[in-house]
Amino acid sequence: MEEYREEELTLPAEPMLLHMGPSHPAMHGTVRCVVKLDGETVVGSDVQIGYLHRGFEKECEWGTWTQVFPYTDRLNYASPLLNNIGYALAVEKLLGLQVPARCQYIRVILGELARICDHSVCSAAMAMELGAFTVFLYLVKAREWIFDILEEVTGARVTHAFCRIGGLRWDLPENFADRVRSVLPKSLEAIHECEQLLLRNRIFMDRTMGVGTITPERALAWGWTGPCLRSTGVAYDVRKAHPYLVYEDLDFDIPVGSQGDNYDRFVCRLEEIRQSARIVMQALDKLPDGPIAVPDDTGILLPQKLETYTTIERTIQHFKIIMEGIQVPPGEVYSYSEAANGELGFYLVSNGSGKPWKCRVRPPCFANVQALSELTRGRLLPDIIPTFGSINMIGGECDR
Amino acid sequence: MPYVVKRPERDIWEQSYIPETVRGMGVTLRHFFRNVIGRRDTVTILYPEVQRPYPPRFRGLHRLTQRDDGSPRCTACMCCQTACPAECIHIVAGSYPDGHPLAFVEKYPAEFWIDELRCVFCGLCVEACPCDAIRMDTGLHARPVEARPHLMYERNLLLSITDAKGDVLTANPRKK
Amino acid sequence: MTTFFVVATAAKLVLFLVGIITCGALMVWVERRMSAMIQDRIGPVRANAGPFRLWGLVHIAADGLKMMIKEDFIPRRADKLLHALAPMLAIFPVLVTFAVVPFGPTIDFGHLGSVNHLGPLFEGRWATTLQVAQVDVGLLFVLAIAGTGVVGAVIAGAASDNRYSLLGSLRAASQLVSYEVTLGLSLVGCVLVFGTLRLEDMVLWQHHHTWGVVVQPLGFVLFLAAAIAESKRTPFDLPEGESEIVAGYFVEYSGMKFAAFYLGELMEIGVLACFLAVFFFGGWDVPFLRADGIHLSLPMLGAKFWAMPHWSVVLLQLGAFGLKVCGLIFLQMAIRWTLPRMRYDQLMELGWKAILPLSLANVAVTAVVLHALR
Amino acid sequence: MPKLTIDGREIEVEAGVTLIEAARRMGIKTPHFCWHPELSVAANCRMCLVEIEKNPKLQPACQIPAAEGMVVHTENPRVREARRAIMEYLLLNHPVDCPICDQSGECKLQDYYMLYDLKSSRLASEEDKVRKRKHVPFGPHVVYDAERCVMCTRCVRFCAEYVKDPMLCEVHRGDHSEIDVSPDRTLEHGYSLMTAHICPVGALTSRDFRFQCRVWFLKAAETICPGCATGCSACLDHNRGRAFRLRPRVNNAVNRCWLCDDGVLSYRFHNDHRLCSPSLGRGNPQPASWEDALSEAAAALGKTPKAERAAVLSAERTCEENWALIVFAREALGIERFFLAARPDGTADQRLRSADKNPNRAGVRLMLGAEPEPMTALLEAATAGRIRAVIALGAEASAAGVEPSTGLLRLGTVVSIAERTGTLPDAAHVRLPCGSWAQSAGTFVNAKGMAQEFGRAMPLGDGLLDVHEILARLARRLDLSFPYKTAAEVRTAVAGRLPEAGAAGGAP
Repeated sequence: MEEYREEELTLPAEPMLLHMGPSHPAMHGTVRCVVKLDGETVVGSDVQIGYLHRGFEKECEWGTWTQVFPYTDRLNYASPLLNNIGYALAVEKLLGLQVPARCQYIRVILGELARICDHSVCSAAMAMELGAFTVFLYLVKAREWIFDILEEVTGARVTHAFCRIGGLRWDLPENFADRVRSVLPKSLEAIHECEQLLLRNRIFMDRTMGVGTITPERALAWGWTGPCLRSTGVAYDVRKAHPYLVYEDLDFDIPVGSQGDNYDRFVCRLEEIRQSARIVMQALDKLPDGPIAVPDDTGILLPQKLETYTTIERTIQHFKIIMEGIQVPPGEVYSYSEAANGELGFYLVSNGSGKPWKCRVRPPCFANVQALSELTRGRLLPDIIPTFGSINMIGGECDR
Repeated sequence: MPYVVKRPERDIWEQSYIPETVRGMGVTLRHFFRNVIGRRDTVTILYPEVQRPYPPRFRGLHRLTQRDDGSPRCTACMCCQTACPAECIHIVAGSYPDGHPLAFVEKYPAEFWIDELRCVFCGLCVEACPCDAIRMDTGLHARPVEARPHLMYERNLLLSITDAKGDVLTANPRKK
Repeated sequence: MTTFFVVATAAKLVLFLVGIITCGALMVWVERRMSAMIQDRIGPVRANAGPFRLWGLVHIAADGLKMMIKEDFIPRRADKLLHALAPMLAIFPVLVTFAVVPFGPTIDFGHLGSVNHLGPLFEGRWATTLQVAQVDVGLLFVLAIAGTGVVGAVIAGAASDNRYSLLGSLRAASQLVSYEVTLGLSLVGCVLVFGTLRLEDMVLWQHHHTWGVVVQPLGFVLFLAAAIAESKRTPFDLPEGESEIVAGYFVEYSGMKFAAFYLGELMEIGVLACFLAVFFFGGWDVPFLRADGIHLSLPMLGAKFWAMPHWSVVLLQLGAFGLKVCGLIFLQMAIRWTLPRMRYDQLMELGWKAILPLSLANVAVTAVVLHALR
Repeated sequence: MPKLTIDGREIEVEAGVTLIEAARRMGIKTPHFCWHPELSVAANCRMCLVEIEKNPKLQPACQIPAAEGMVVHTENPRVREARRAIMEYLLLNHPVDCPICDQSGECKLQDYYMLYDLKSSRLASEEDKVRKRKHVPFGPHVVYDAERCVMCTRCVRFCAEYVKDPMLCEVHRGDHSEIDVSPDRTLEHGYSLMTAHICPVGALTSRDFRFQCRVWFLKAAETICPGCATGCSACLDHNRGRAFRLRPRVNNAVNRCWLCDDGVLSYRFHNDHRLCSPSLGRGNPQPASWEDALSEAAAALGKTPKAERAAVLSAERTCEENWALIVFAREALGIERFFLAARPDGTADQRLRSADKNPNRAGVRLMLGAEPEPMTALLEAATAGRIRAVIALGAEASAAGVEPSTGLLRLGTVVSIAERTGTLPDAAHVRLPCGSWAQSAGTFVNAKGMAQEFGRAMPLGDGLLDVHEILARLARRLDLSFPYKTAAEVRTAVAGRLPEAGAAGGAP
């Protein structure tokens, strides 16, 4: 008998190239994944981002410091308030400004509500892509209730443009605390139902456990942050590691994973929702009275409306800020905060004019998405879907 | 303090599919029967028939406020045009002729265009107005129209839009 | 072959065809409404009949109209003949397998009003079974025809000139072929117990003894799983795999061709519900109801008997069958809206490593028990 | 040479230099309203108060001459507090006018409020403010708003000292004081817009510029005023392709820091009566493509015998453009007769205004190396039939005693290169639009013989071409040679023929 080698016995077959995206049901956030398939096994994948690039950084240089806020809304559009806060903190750091306590608490509350929204919608999308459409709608429903509150506070459901440098657009509406106290448990209940539907379901476990696994070392090497990094067991959270606003005064824990797989990422997000709810409740209890913005005499914020209408002094101030923008002293700053996907950094350079001379964003999911290719190599085509979902790529933030 | 999230054991309960499927169906069917019989938990609304009330702060379509005599409160100071990040506002200033009852304010918007299609509804124009002349408290959102020009809102149209309560005036106490 | 036989068969055929196609369309509505109710939504209510909303039922007509006037798109490099043929091949087995479903007892138009004491089966001149075709090897016929369902899916995927379609059809082929085996094997237990391959006789056996689900509980679960896999629905909807391979083998279909796939899938649920009812839930059997009336024999109450005329018995039994089918359709849909989707390799593992051995074991145990009992 | 210390740094200045000037030389900007480097010192605004050591009271920096050993503080808390107080006083009766005031954006009250005050009003009610006259027309070009006036008297001093016509004065006292024109006079002395220009607040505003555009939208570009042969240095303010005003730019050799009314308004040369696309046909011009227009021009010029061709140079256009036409006419078309088109003369005075209203008559002479023939000569030649085809630069052509258009109509071919309508383009068969002076770069030689170079203030609009580009394309169509491809090449060629560059203007 002649000896045959394995290769000679099988039919020669070329790997199939499959373009997933940019318009593909699971490639939300507009991304393209060029997958090389051997059967359904992913031999290699090329994740191509940039379909949502709209020149955020250049746009910022065009507008005044305040005009950047609407743009930041469109970074991570699942949790715009966190971007608002991140940017406001960066400019305030450059200005050397400390906002009043009430403003800090409100920012924490709204930020954590936004985080709940973001984690809900991310988990929802991931579940939907695994075919659990009901879970998607339950989680979106949970988010919807919170959106109602945010709309009442900010005047818009998604594009809030609510933060201002040195303060906020408005104070909280009167019944805010009661609304949150009644809505949050409802949302958590919906989230609990989703957990019942998925967490111990074998199909879900099979699809997510051991899939998209990454070691803490690799995750750190890729520059991962946020829930994705924490799912590998690294308890790095900017809110704990480098506390900002009033996170130091609030009691919360960091959920971490153990395996760094899709399951851990999913569960970490759901756990973080609980922690965020905890933060919100505490902050509501501690919410102090007082101004929500730095005083008018700092010349940072647009002055009180009534005074603007009736006195020349505030009219002048109003005009100067509108005409020239806030006068930020020359210098540069890197400021970072914990956004929904991880560390959201703003690197700002001011040349003393009313506009940012340079505004660079360090979007958390840009670093996270890089690893997608590594996470899916050698896995099956369907594994791309939950892995991509659990990384939570947000095009607006990643492509800027 | 960091804590490690739970990962369920994989024993016969999970591995046999059926108990968890039944439990899941318990959740879904509970919703089903609650919605079919009696208590409706639906969060969606039948939109045009049922309208969700917008909160007072809702940023809707713009309006221009009026003085007591019906003239535009706007003085064409261009602050909103300056503050608008979408560059959707276009104003041409005019001056009241001598002898006009409003000649003391000198200036008014001869043309005032808002391209509601370009608008991003950020509200910066409202904040930028030093006269409380432009507002977004109409409680209206940009509805679909048949042609682009229909959403190019012009001065008189903007002046005629009222706020959610039907008022065309402002909170600006200045009579002048 | 009497004239009556020809007329009766033709009538049954027409009734049945109209019935199942309506049923398929209705199921679109059921599916949408039900998912809406599960997910706290309202569901489709926009198509109205004048002032009447009719719970969104008009949507069926609207959908049909839309499908008909929609562009029938064929990709440039697709095989036009096969592309057109595939939807027909996909819907054909569903329609044909319906033919052997015994959806009611034998009805004798000569004795509609009489109360019969003689036995369950009429052999009169005006009698006919409520089944389109009585096939001696009914079960084998069902399995054989159901087995051809894969052809439509495979051809559709291959003819579309789309890599997603191709992946979908490959998945469909392997999935359907794999579960075909289990589908048959899980029923072998039933065959052993019932001792027949004729579907109407299987129902009769259950009518006289007890329901299949009682004697074959494992067989029921296995058959249900295999059946859902056969109808390519969540959690086994890999050939379509919405979020992975877009729509799988019918990604390049539109208009009525798409409707054929879609309706075929939904009607398949109906067929499977019928078979589930026939094999495991006594078909048209109503507990305690015999051909002459209700025989209630409960241990504490003693035996009681209420006589009923033939027509009412038949009507009750027809109604029972319908109710069972509806219930089983509901069950399948509830599963679909509860579970996530499996992965291709997990599906295969489940099929070959779990369901197949279990069904073999089921056959062996059934055989041993039957032998012991004999 | 006194030596003094300002804010911890030493400086030595010549005797008589005031503290504000000394500080300015060190880069320290002292806030001020009434002080103006070209006007006498009034020291009435008190904004420039500084602390001089060993001096019990704060002193106005604009008035105190630097003295040996002085130690001056311009930014210490005491000074700042004084400035804050001044601002509070100045704003006390100031109307809430920023929305309707043209000055906002370049208003010193706004600047200094942000720098030194930033406090709320302490006035109980707006109704308590002193009411004064508003929008009083002082003259054809200037309106006055007494409520906005800070009584710095810059305008009064300007009229008295520069124009030597003291027609403005202060009236009333205290809170009620305001500026007024002498009875039976109006503010029209040829430099009235300079009063609006030097007004640090919105009290005097230009009627021409009022409400046209908010100043913060304007982009400024350095240029030379095209209004007359003086060639004042100026800044052109423009936005979105439209020019809005000229402002004087400091040039001590020519205009110091002033501009006449006609000069300020000469931005209109850019806006008005522009030709936007090539057009064909005399009397009833039809728009045409550049292709057609150039072909038509080339054909018309080409078919006329060399001896019957002539070129018209323009005193409105730059040396470079004229030079390009001269080269094109001589070398390509073989033209030997050159005529000069120019705007008619106007009034002159002892200050800035020249009678010659053309910015570059001297430059054309230099370029040609000879005196070009006047328009009357062209008209005569045309009537006599000696000249049949003309290629003409510039829009306006006046000729003493003759109506130029009738004469021009006798010409068989007129190809006009101009930025706007006028005598020449109106009589032309082919109109080739070029950029206005603001859209071109080049050199003007003024009446004193100073060559002043200026850059392109505004981008060349759509459908327009530079003159040298038009000529190059024409030459290509005629299969003739034209040596210049870029503006830089023309510039180099011209540079040798120009006198020493005039003292270039400093910052505005």
